[in-house]
Amino acid sequence: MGDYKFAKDKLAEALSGLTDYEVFAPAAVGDVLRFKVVEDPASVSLDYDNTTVPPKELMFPQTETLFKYRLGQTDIEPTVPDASAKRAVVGIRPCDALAYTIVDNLYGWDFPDPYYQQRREATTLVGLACSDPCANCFCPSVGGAPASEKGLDALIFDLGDAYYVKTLTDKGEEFAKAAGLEAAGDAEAKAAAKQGEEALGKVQRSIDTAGIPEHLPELYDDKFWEQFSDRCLSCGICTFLCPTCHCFDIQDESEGFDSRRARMWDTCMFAEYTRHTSGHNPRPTRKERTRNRISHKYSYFPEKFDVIACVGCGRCINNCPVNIDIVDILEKSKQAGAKEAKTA
Amino acid sequence: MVDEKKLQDKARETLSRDDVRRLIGWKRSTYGYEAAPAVLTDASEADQLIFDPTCVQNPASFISLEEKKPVPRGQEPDTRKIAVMVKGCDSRAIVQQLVEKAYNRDDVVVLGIPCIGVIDRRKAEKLFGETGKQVKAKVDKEKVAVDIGGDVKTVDRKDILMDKCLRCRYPNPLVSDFLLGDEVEKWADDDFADVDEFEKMTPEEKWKHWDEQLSKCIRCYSCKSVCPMCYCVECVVTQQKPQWTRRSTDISENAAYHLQRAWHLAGRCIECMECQRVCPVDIPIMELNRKMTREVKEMFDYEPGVDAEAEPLLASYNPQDPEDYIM
Amino acid sequence: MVDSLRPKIGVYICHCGINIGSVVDVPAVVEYASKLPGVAVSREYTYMCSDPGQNLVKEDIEKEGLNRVIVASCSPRMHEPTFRKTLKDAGLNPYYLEMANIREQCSWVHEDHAEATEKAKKLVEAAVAKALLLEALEEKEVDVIPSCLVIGAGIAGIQAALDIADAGFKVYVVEKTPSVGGHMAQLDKTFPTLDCSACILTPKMVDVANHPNIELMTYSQLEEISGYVGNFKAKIRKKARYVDFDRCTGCGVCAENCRLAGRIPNEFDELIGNRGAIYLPFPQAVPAKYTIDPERCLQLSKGKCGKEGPACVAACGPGCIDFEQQDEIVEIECGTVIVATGYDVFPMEKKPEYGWAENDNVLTGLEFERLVSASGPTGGKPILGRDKKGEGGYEPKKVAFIHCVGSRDKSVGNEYCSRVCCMYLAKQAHLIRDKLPDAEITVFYMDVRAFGKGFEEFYDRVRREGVRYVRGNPSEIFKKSADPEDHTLIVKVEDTLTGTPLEYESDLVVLGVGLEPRRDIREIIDLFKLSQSTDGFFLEAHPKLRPVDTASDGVFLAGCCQGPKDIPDTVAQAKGAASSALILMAYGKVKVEAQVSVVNPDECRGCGFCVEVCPFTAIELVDENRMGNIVQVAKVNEALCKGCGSCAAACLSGAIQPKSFKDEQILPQIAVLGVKP
Amino acid sequence: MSEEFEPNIVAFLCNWCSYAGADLAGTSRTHYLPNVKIIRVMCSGRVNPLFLVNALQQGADGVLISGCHPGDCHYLEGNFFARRRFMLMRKLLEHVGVDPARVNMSWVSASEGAKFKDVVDEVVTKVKEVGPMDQFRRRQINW
Amino acid sequence: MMDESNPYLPYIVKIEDAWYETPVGDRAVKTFKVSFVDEKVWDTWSHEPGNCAMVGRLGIGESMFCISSSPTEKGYLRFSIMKAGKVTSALHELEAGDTMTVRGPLGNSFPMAEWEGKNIVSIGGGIGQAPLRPVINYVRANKEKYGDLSVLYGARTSDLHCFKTEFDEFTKEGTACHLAIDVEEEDWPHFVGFVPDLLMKVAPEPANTIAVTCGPPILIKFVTQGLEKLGFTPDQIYTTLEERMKCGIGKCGRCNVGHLYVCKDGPVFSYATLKEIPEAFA
Repeated sequence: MGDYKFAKDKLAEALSGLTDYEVFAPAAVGDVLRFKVVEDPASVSLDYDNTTVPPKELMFPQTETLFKYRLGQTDIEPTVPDASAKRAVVGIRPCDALAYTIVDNLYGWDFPDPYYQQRREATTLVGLACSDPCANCFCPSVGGAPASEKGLDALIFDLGDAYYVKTLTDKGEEFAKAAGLEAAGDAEAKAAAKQGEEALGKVQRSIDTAGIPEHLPELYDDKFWEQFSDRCLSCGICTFLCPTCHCFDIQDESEGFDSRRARMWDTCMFAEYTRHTSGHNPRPTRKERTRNRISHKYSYFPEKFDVIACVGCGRCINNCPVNIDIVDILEKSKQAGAKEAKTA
Repeated sequence: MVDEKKLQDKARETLSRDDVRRLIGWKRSTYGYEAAPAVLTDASEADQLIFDPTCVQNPASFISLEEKKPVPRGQEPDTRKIAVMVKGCDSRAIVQQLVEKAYNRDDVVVLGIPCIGVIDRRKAEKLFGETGKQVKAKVDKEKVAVDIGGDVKTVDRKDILMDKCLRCRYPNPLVSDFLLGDEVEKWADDDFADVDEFEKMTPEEKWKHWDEQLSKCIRCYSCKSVCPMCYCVECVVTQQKPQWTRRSTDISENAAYHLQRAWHLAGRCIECMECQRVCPVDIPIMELNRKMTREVKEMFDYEPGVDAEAEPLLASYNPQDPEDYIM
Repeated sequence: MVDSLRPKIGVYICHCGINIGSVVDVPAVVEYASKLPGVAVSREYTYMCSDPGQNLVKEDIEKEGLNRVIVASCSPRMHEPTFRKTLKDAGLNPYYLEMANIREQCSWVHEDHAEATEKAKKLVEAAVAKALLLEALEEKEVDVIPSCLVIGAGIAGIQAALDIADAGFKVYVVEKTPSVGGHMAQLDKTFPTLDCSACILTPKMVDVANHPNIELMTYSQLEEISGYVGNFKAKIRKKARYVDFDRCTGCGVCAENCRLAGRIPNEFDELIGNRGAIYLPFPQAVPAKYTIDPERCLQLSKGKCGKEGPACVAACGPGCIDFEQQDEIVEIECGTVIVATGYDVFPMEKKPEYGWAENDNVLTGLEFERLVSASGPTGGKPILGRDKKGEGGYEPKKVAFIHCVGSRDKSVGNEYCSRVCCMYLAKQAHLIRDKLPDAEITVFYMDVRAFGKGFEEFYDRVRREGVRYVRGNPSEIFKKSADPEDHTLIVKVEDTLTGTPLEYESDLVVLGVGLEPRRDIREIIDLFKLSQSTDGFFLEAHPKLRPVDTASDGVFLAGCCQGPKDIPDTVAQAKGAASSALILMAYGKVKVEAQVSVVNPDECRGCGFCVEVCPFTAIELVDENRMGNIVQVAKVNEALCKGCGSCAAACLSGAIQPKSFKDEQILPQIAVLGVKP
Repeated sequence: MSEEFEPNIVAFLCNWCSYAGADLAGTSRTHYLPNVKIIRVMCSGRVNPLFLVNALQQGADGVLISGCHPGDCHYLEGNFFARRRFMLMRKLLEHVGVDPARVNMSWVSASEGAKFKDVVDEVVTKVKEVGPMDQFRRRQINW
Repeated sequence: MMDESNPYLPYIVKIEDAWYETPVGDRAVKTFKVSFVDEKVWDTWSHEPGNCAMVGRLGIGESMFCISSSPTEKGYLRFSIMKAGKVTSALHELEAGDTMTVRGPLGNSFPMAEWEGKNIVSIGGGIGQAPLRPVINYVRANKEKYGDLSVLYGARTSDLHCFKTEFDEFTKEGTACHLAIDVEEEDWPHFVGFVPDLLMKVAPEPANTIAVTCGPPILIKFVTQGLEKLGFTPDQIYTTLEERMKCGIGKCGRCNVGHLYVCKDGPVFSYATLKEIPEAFA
C-alpha cells in the first residue's frame, strides 16, 4: 500500500483531520495510560511505551450492554454498535493489534459475536512500531515483532523528527487520506525497516514455544504449578490486562424498571468464575486456576485455533505483584514433568 | 542488616521441623525492583531465600491465601504450622490476624526481621527506569544502594523507600519467635501530614480527585486479594445474594467497592500498603485507609495490629466515644 | 396450600376512617401497588384492623393463594401482632406480613395531600420489595426449669421467695450478708401505721429459712450466670463463715469471749453500735448462726490471736470454729431470676456541708433508726455522745430533721425523689416526740409529699403533736463552738415562706437521706446485662406496662433496686415479680423470639466480632468441619438472641443475619426509597 | 418544571425509641417535611454502615440513622456500636468528598416526637443546602 | 434457529404448563413446557437430543439447561429444572401463562444417526434423566431404526424420581425399565440400591450397544466403571457434562474442560474423549 509521513509537530493537525472518525489514542491519568477518545488532538502524545490497560477494551469494553428491556415486559432492544460509525485507533502497539487477530478466531467461530465484530469492522488500526521494546516484551517468541504489521491497517514509525506511516490495507489508506498525510519516499521506508530490525534485536526476553502446547497437558497433575500458584493472589491483573484474554460474565441490572443485560470482563483467576451453584468448584484452588490460565493460552487455544493466545506484550509480567512471570513458567515447564514425581 | 546466610540456615532448620508445613519468605524475582514472595515446603529450597530492601511484600498475606483443601475421608487435616518471615510492618498483620482469630498463635512460627526500609518500585522506576534485570539492594541509615544487574546506583533513602517506611513506627517485629537480626532503632514517625495535606481540599476537589482515580479501577480486586486482613470465604463485594455491588465497572460501582473495602478495613488496616502497591492502575488506595487510621486513632485512641489481646475496634465501644454531630 | 414458590402478594391499604383517607389518596396507592412486581391483589378498606378488614385478608389468602401480605395502615408497633395473627389464622406463616406505616409516619404528619400520597406509594413499594424476600419463621418454645433464683433477702426478696415457694416451686435465695432481713430489719417502726418493723418482718424471715421449697444461702454471692430464660445456670459463692453452719447453735458464747468484742463497728447498726470479730449482726438474725469477719479477726488476718490462741475456739462448746474453712461454690439451675438487691442510702461524703462526718450528733435517717430501735446500741433510748463503754451521754433537747438530703438535688447527681424520706422523717419526728416529749422538734422541708394511703393523715398528726415544719433547704450545718462539751449545731437555712435567713440551733440533726442504687450495682448489671435508667437504678422493660420485667427475659425486678419505694410498694412489686416468674414456671414453656440471627456457617470467617458485640452473649464460636478441616464459626443460641441485629452490622462477610431484617431484605427497601419518585 | 430541589432522605430508625418517637410525632399530629422515608430496624446497631453507601448510591441525597439515647438502648448497647460506626463512616464519606451534612445521626427516644420533627426538618434543610447527591449515584452510565 | 445476527438475544417463550416432578422446596425439580411466543420461530427451530439452551428470566439472568423433550415431540419444548441458585429459584417462581426466555439450541447432541441399528441403554440418576429423556423418546419414536431400548433409572427416594409417570408407559410399550431407590421404602416393587448396583444386576450385553448415562458426577464415575467391567468400550459410552456457563456459545470462557468447551464441543461426550481430558472429572 502507500507510504506517508508527517512532521512530529503535525500530529494534532493530522488527528484533527479525522472528522469522520471517532479517534482513540493513549491518554494518561497520572502514570497510567489507557486508550481514550481524543477530545483535544493537541493533548495527544505518541511518545509512550504501552498502555497499562490494553486496547482490547476498544472492541470488548470492560462493561458492555447486550440489550435493554423493561422489567415485566418482553420487548428486547439490542445495543449492537454500528459498524459504519468509523473509529480509528492511533498509536496501538503491534502486539495489541496482533491480539485482535487471535481473539478474532474465537469471536468469529460458529456464533459470531456482533458486538465485537461490528466494532472491529468499524475500526481502523493505526499501529505504532516499537523502537525500544519494554523490559518484559517477548513478542518475537509468539509470532509478533516490534514492527509487526499483523492485524494493522497502517503502521507508524517514529523516525525522530517525523512519523513515517506505512498503510497496509484500504482502511489504512482511507485513514491516511483523511488525515491529510503527505507521501513519503524510499528513505523513510528504509529507515523504518532498519528501525524495525534494530528493535527486534533489542527485545530482551524470549521463549522457544516449540513443544509447549503438547507438553503442558502432561503437567496436568504435576506439582510444578504450585511453585507459582502458591504465591498467586488470585486477583485479576494478569487476565484483565491481557490483550488476548476475552472471558466475560453476563449480568442483568435494573434501575427501577429500566433494565439491561450486560457483559463484563471476568477472569479465570477468581474462584467464583467456575464455581457451580452447588458450591462444587472444578478449579477450587489457585493451582488449578494458574494451570488453566497458562494452559489455555499455550495449549488449549492453540489446539482449537492453531495459534498461541499470547502476544508477548509483557503486561502480565510487569503488573503481577508477586512476580508470576509467564516466560519463567514456560521455561521451567520444559524441564518439569520428567523428573518431578506426579501427585495423585 | 540481616545476614542472608543466617536467614537461610534458620529457614532450613525451621522447614526441617516435623511440625512445620511451609515457610513464607522472599526470593529474588525474575526481574525488577521487587523481590518475589517465596512459599517453600522443603528445606532444600531454603537457599533461595533473601532479605534486602526489595523484599516489599507482606508474607503474612500468604498465610490466609492458602486454600484449605478438602481432606479425604479417613485422613486427618494437616495442622502443621506455617513459618512466616515478617518485617515490623508485616508483623502487625499477624497481630491483627490473631485479634481476629484467623488462627492460633501456636499455628505459626514467626521469623522476625528488623527492617529499616524497603524500596518503592514506582519511585525506583522513576529514578532509574524500568528494568528487566534482577535487582538487589542494600540500605543503611542514609542511603540505598540499588544493584541493577551489576550496575550499582546509590540514592537517598527518602527518595526511594516506600512511604510507609518514611513514617515507620514499628521497624522491629511486634511478634516473633526468632529474630533474624539485631533490633533496629525507630527512625521515623507518623504525623499524618499526608492526611492533613489531603484534607485541605474542598469536598468538590476531593470528589474530583476520587472520580478521576476510581474511574480507572478495573476491579481486578488485587487490592483485596493481597490484603492480609481480607480473607472472608466470600467477600461481600462479589456476593450475589445480596448483591451489594454490581460487577459492571462505572464510577458508581467502583466508588461503592472502594468505600466498602475501606470501611471493612477501618480499625483493621495495619498499613502494610500492599493494596496500593499492587494496584495496576495506580489508585492511591492508601489515602482512604490512612484517613481511617487517623480517625480511629484520634477518635477512639485505637491502633490495630499492635496488641493481640485488643478488642476489635468496631466490635467494642467506649461509653465516652465522641458524638459531636449527633443530634 | 402454598404449593408455589411464586410470590403472591396481597396489598391492603387502610383508610383508618378518615385518618389516612383524608390525606392520602388511597385509591391511587391501591392502583400503584397493583402494578408492583409480585402483587396479586391490591385492595382498600375503611378499617383493616376490624373483623371485616381482617376477613378480607383471610379470604384472599384462601381464595387467591396469597403467600405475602402487606398492610399499609398504622404503625406496626400498633397492629403488627393483630395482622400476624390474621395470617396465622388463615394458615399462612405470620412472618409473611410486612406493614407500611402510612398513618403515624405519613398521613398524620404531612399536610400536602399529593406529597403524602407519593410518600405512601413509596412506603408501600418498599414493603413489597421487602415482602418478596420474607421468609417463614418458626416460633419456638423452650422448657422452663421450675425454680427461681432470688438475689437479695430484704423484704422484697423474702416476699417474692415465699410467694413462689408457697406456689410449690423451688426457690434459691442468695443473700450477701450473714442474715436475711435487709434494710427493713434495721428499721424501728414503719410509717404511717407505726407497726414494729421487726415484729412484722421476723416471722417472714423465719419462714424463708424454714420453708421446704426454699434453699437459703446467706453470706453468699452470685458469681456467674449463664443461659437464658427458662434455663439459667448460676454459680454461687458461699463465703466461708469459719463457723460450722450445721453445728452452730447460735448460743453466742463465742462472741462474748472474742478479744475484739464490742470493738468493731457493726454494719447492721450503721456503725453506731459495735460487735466483735465473731458476730451475729443482730439478735433476731436469720439464720442465727455466727460468722467470723475475716478482715478483723486477729487469727485470720494476723495469724495469731492472744497468747493462748483464739478465745472463741475455747469457748465454743460444739467446737464449730474452723479457721480452715474455704469458700464453697454451688452451682444451681433455675428457670427464672428475681433481682431484689435493694438500695444504699445516700453517702453523706457527697454532701460535706452538712457536717455529718465531723459531728456525732448529725445522723442519717438510718442511723437514727438504729438509735431509737429497741434492739439498737442504746436499747432504743435516744442518747447521744456515750463513751466507748456505752456510758454517759445526753438526751437531745432540740432536734432538727432535714428533708431531701441527696434527693431532688442535681448538685449530687440525684434528680429523683426518694419517695420515703418525707414520711420516715415524720415518723422519726413522732418517735422523738414520743421518747422526748419536751424536745423542740423542727423539720426543714422543700415539699412534703404525703401521697400514700394514710400518709396525709399521719403528717397531720405529727404536726399536731407539736412538730414544727419550716420550709427551707439548709445550706450548711456546723458546730457552734469548739468546746467538746457543747453539742450545739447551727443549721443555716432560709425560711422560704417568709424569706428570713435562720441560724437554727439544735443538738441533734437527722438527715433525711435518700435512696441510691447499690454501689456495687455494676456487678449485677454485668452478670445479667441489665440496663440502668438515668437515676442509676435498674431499668424495667416498660415504665408503665412491664414494671417488674427487664430486657433480659426471665429476669424480674423487685423492690428498691428498680427505684425508691416504701415497704407496701416493695411488697406489692415483689408479689408482682413472683407472679411474673410463676407465669413462666407454671406454664412450663416459654416462647423464644422468632426473629433471631442466623449464621451461614459456610461464609463465616470465625473472627468473633459478632460474639464481641452481642449484648446477650447469644453467640459463640464452635468447631465446624469444612470438608475435613476444622474451622471456627459463629453459632447463635436462639433462646438468648433477641434479634437486635448488632451482629450483622459487625460482620464483615454478611454471614450472620437477623431474620426478617437481613441485608437482602433491607437493601431492596433502600433501593426503592433511595430512588426519587 | 423548574422546581426547587427536594432532597430524598433515607432514614433508619430503631424500633424501640426512634421509630416509636416518629410514631408519637404522628399521634401528636406534628407536621414535618415528607422528604424522609423511614426504614424500620430493630436497633440502630443493626444498621450496617454500608447501607449508607448503598443508599447514596441508589440516589438518596442524605441519610439519617436514629436510635435510643446512649444508655437507653433496648438491647443495652447497640447504639454505642452504632455511634462508633457512624462517626467513622461519616469521616470516610467526607474523605471522598461526600458532604458530611448528608450523613446524620440522632438520638430520639419514644417520648421525643417533637424532637423527631426537629431532626427531620433540620436534616432536610441541611441536605437542601448542599444540593443533590450525584457523585457516585447509580445512573445508567453507558447503557 | 437462533438469531444468526446476534446469539445473545433470547426468544420469548410462554409457559404452557408447569409442574413439580419432586416435592416443592430446595433442590426440587420443576418441569416447564414452553412454546415460542413468536410462532414463526418454529419454522427455523430444530434441535437434537442432547442439545441445550440458555433458559432465563429477564431481570434475573439465564442458565444452561438441556432440552428435555425430544425433537419428535412437536409444538413445545420441555425443560426440567432443579432449584439451586438465583436463576433457578426465579424460574421456579414462574407458572403457566408466564413468559421466560430461551436461547438455543446450543451445544452438540447425541449422534443418533450413528447409533442407528444399535441397542440403547439409558442409565440415569436424579435430575440426570433430563438429557436422557429426549434420547429415549427419540428412540421410541423411531423404533424401527434402533435395536432394543432399556432404561435404568434411580433416585434417592421414590418421591425424587423425575418423570415418574413415563416409566409405566415405557414398560407398557415393552421397553425394559429398571427403577431403583437408594433406601428401602414400603410398597416399592423395584430395586433398592444405587444405580451402579442396578446396572451390575441388569448387566446389559455390550455387543452392538450404546450406553448413555447422566447423573451426579459420582454416579457417572461408577456407572462408567461398571460399564467397562461389563465389557463396554469407551466409545460405546456417552455422557453429558455440566459446567458453569454464561454465554453458551463458546465465548465467555468458563466452561472449558481442557481444550473442550462444554457449551460448544459438548455437552455430549463419549467416554473415549473424556478419558483423555483429566479436567473433565474435576
